[in-house]
Amino acid sequence: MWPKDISAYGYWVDDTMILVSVITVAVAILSFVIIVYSLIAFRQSRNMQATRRLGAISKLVYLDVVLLVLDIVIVSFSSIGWSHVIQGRNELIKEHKNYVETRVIGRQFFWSFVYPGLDRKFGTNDDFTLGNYLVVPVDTTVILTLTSGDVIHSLFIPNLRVKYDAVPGRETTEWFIAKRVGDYPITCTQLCGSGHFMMQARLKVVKKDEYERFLNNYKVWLEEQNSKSEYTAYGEYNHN
Amino acid sequence: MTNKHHAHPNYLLIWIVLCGLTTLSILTSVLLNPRHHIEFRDLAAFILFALAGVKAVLIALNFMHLRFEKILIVFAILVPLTLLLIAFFGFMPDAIVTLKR
Amino acid sequence: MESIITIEDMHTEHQGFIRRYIFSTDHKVIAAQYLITALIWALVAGLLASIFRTQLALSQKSILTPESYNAAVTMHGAIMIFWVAMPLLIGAFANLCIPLMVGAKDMAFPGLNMLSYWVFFLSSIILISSFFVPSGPAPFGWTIYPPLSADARFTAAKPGEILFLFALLLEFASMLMGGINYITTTISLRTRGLGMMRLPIVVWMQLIAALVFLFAVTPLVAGIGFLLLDVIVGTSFFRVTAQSQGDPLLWQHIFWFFGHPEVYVVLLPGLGIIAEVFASHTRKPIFGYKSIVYATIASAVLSFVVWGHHMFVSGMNPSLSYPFAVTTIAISVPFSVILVCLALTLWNGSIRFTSSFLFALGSFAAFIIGGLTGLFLGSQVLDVYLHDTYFVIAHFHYTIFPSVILASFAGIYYWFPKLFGRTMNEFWGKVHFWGTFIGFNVFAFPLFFLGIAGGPRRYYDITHIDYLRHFQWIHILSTTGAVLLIAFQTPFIINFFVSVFRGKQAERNPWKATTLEWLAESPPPHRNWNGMVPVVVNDPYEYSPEGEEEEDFKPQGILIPRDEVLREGTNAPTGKH
Amino acid sequence: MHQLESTDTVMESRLESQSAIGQSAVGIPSSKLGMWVFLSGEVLIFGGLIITCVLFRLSYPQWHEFSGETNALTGSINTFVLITGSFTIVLAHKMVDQGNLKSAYLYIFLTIISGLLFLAIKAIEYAGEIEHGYNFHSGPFWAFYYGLTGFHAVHVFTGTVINTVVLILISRRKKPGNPSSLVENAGLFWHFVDIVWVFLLPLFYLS
Repeated sequence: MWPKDISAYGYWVDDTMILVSVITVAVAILSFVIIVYSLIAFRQSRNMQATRRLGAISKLVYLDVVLLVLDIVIVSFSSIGWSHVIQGRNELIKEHKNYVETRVIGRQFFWSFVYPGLDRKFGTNDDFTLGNYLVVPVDTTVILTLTSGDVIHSLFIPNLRVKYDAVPGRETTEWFIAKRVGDYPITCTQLCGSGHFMMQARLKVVKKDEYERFLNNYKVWLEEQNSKSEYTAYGEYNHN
Repeated sequence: MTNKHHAHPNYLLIWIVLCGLTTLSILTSVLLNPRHHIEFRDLAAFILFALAGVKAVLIALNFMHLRFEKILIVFAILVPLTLLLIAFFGFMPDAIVTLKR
Repeated sequence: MESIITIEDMHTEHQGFIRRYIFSTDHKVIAAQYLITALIWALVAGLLASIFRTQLALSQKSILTPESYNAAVTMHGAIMIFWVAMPLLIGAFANLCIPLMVGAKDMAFPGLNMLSYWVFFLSSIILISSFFVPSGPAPFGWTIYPPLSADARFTAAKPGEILFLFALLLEFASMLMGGINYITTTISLRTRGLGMMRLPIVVWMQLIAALVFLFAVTPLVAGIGFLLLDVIVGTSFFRVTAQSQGDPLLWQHIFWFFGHPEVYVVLLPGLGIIAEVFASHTRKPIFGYKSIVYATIASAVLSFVVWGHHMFVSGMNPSLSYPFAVTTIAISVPFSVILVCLALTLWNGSIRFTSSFLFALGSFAAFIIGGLTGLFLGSQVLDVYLHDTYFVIAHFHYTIFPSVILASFAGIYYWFPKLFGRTMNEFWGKVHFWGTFIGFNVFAFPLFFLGIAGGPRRYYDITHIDYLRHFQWIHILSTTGAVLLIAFQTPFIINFFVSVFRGKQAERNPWKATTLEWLAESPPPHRNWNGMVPVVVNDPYEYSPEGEEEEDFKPQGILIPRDEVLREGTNAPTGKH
Repeated sequence: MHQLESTDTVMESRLESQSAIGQSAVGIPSSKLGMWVFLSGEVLIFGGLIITCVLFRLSYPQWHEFSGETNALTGSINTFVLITGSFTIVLAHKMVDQGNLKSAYLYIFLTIISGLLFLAIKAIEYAGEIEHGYNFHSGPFWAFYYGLTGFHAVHVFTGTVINTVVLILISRRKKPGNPSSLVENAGLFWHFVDIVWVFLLPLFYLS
């Protein structure tokens, strides 16, 4: 149903989704069974005189409530785990030294991805910017630093189960570890104007050595990419 | 029809106290003026807002007769103040962390 | 003094047409005015929805441009929340129910009540006028997120936006006037013997909704003031410019500090209507009156500390998001209590399937789905993925639509006698219900799957996105449902107006219900009680009491001539019982 | 005292013309209750404005340099004016309760004067600041300054109008309630405006 999970932490989302769905559906079915049964059993033609006592039904209701509470517990525990993953960002970055960072700037209506170049430092003159084209190495911690040039945008990568807003005037960070090489969609999910629905980009997950080649000379690399794929990415020149 | 709602406190006294507090706060802002000695900036702000709070409470309790009203009406003021507190501490972690400030 | 009051009652009857039906201070007339205005707005917003859904389904033909699509989406949301839900539940039903059910002659401040309607009418006029300004109505979503909404560089529709914001302010002002009336009336105009714990559920819900609205909307009024300054004067409270640094997130905080309680403002009165209809149509007392009341209060209190769950991915400080997730999940407990109590009210009842009961039941069933899917969005884990996708759309349509539209229909069929003195046609009512209910589910349920597939909301077209291209059928299916839903409102409209003029005359108590309003004539005269006084002797829902032969219900109150009551002295009923 | 309360409740509640039993269920006259509900809303409006302002202040360490620019003199004078206005209106209420309407008129009149005086001083102050070239666009401090003090000035104006209407009503002896509760409610609004100013003074002028 939903896009394939390629992230190291996407299982959080998928497992919670399945678990919560199962229990929620159970609660729903139980409730609807109770309701429909009472509609049939206690319609006026069958049950002329209403009585205030409840009887055995209360047990079923306990079951219903128990399931709901279970659901709540699971949801909040998964939230604990997830907030550890999100807030443990800094520790996690400390533990794998070799992360790559990319700056993301949202504008009406395209994404600019700023790469630090080989020296892995921003503000040096080997930085370069690609429009609507995010290239990341596989099995590596990738940190995206998002900001916006005009209005609020939201960077959504369905396969990585990550989504974060790019807010003008502040820098928000998002991170992930992509587990498999490939070519994936990126969309904007925060209404940003009339071209909102056109604000699409591509995520390209490549092998580590290929990522080095890309940083080394991205123009050549783009040429061969564009010759291979139907999707043509265009580069911008160093803007600093 | 002369129906007393409640006892009327000594309003003149309250008024004098309020004027005194106002004078005090003006003196504070003159003596601890942050433009001259920056180190007193937060202290001065604290004193001034504390004085303002005292004045507000005096007015509310005496002039607005909250001392004599039923608990229901006291809640009509306490609830919004609580909500303001919640809102303030809910907004704070975001509002004071932005770039270029 | 008594003499003064009675004289006042006598000579209110011979007034001119204008005074009685247009600029009337009678709460029932004002309720009818609110009702009809809100239904017209609902029709407008529904037609808007069917237009842009058609655009979504037939993505090749361009019925709307992307700009007008955004404007249509924005107007649909804003109208449905502020110009349909609020006037229907807070305007119409609170105006109709509260004075009758607490046994008062009218609202505490009838003049303010009339003013409230006419301010609302003015705001409607202003909003309509924003459709006809050159650049069209506001296009930035009903949440009005700056900087898109705050900055002239990004907003094509500046006059439309300014008109929209002013209309919004006026609407809030009118609803606040109403709210002051409802709170004061419920607290201080209760008749003798009617302690707070004997109020009908719907009055409780409307009182709490009015309080929540009062406390939630006022910060937003301040926020809209700032936003208007940004838009008109060009300050930067929420804008980010080279010179000065506003804070876009501050608006989201202020907005959602209002926005989440607002959900309960439009939700609780609907649940109250469901409760009334359930009790009178199952001939049983509401199960767990006290627990429903306390759960409602708890959810109202909690609703002020959950706003952050709308901002999990908005760049909000991550340390805030876990507390908000926990409070959000916690708030589902009182609601599950309320729903379980309502479900148990059906058990061992003797159920009458009138169209108003059908609507209440449909509302109840649909709201269960809405509430349960809320659990998905309450957890940060899933919300990060599902945020701003069609899952959210489906979720809140499953909560708002039942509690506003379906519950209001239930209320209309139920209280129609008290409004117009006639009853509506049952057969067409049932046709209307089945069409509406099926149409709604066909429209809303598929959207859950589009959301799980990661389809972002407010997209003009999804066929050019490769991972969504195969899900176009969902849009087509759901558009079919929406059109069905709109089409099946025609029997209601015809039924409504025919019944107003030539419906069957209704007696005082057509449903054999207990609460006070059924003691009055239908429709009640101008000051409701014809010089009598309703005095409360029973709890609100004394249906099928043990050892009761001739009637299966005990009315909550009895009518006593006023001078008798006043002779007994003036011991006011306290809140405690 | 308690005896007094209860009889007072009776006197008041005779006026509840909308209640079927002619009296308030909780002993608080509806007019006063409605006024307080309205005020609790107002608390949140001004409170929202003020906490937003404080949040901006916390993120601008150099705020005091701006607030030094405002005219602390007129601000302080206005504080005294408003406090005196509250004092006179509450005395008017006391006089009405004691049936001494003549001096009640005088005190309400003084309150109206204080309101007008406040607005006059405020106008002079604005004129001065605009002369110095400060307007809405001169940064967030000035936006907040004009926004909040302006909104407050609107309230002062409204309060003055209300007081005038009350004066006319009770002096013409056409009372749509008893004059005491009329004056009391007008006074409640006026005191609220006063309290708001008490907080605006340190926020914009002193610190």
